[in-house]
Amino acid sequence: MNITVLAFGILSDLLENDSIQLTLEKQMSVSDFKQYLIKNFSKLNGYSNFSIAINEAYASDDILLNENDVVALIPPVSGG
Amino acid sequence: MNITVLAFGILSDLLENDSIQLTLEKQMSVSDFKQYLIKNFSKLNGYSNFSIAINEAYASDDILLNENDVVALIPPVSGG
Amino acid sequence: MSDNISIKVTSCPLKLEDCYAFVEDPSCGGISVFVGTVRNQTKGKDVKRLDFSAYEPMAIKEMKKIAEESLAKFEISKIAIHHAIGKLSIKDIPVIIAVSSAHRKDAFRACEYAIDTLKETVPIWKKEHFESGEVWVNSHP
Amino acid sequence: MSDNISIKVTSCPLKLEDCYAFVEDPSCGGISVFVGTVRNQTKGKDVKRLDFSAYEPMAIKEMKKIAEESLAKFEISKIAIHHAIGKLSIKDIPVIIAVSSAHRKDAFRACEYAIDTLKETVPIWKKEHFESGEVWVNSHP
Repeated sequence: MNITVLAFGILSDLLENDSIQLTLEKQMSVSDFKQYLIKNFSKLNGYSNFSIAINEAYASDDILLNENDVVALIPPVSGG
Repeated sequence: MNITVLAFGILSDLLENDSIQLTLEKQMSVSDFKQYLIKNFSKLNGYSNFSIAINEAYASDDILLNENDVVALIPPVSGG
Repeated sequence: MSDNISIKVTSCPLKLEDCYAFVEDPSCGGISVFVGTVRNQTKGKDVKRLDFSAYEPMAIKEMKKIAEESLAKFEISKIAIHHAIGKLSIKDIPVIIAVSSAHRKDAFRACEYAIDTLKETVPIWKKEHFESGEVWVNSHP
Repeated sequence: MSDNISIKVTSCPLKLEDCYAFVEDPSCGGISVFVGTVRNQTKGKDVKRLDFSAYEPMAIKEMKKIAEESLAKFEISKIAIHHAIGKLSIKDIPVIIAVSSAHRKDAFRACEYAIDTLKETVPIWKKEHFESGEVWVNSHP
């Protein structure tokens, strides 16, 4: 299953990347995917304080990722 | 005792005057003065819904008027 | 007048940018502005124009008092309170209040306090002109 | 975009007069404006400049959602929410929210609701640059 991962704020600094193409071996929920990232991307250095948006909308933990989703990693926002 | 009376808003329309010189026979409190005005100025037509300011500051009912005071008749304000 | 208070009663059009420029400050994170505008209707009747008159020296004193109370009650940096007098048309601006503060809650609270208090205490009167005549607002005999 | 909502995310300087002009309306008696400005200090440290970045298409969607919720929750006429991105210096303006309404209480409530919600939900991030380095605000590992 192919997805595009977008990283913002501190997460793009940690990952040294704004956008990553990923192939997942199985379908995952949002919360599974967060665990997967933290386990597989050592550059995250255990940083887990972020939300997930799928296709430009916040996604709760139980939502499932789908083929071709654009999955954004959203650290705490600080606009305004 | 001589005072200057200033009238504003609806009161200047009713009195057909912005400013009146008055000579009072005795010293009066603010509340006595309001009664005096309503009794003696038939043009007020019984309009009693106003406050009094003495020398540019709101004055409560028990304050006494003094010689040469500038006494303003302040109907309900409607600025803003 | 102190450095952090700007008070004005004027027959010239009020300028939003003047109030903003007065209150902006490098130590401020937020500015709350209230702009009063002339509505085209009052209780369903079409308003043609308004006429504001003031007991000007006392109005300035009362506006200054509101500014000082706002500075004392809230953690704010600067406050501007400007009021127009004379004839105003629809969409014209009778009043502008601008408040700056390090944190936004205080700016909002102070701005609302200032306009609420101005409408209760400052000796300024509004006459509404309708097709059918004119009325002093709030002055029912 | 509906006629009563103006949303903007831009790398150009924000203009107070644009937001004001969008929300002003003959049926309105009051306009509440919040202007965020860049402070020269954060927790006692001197800020040199800020850098704002956004997930732009989602930020616009979230800002639009805030505007629609504000129109639903409060008796307001129009709302503008503009946010700047890119490098900003002290006194520059990251955000302007303007709200018009027939009666002022709703304008104040809606304006404050909009800025509070923007700071919680809109995907925009602020990096503060100090003499000693830089920090992503709110992002403590």
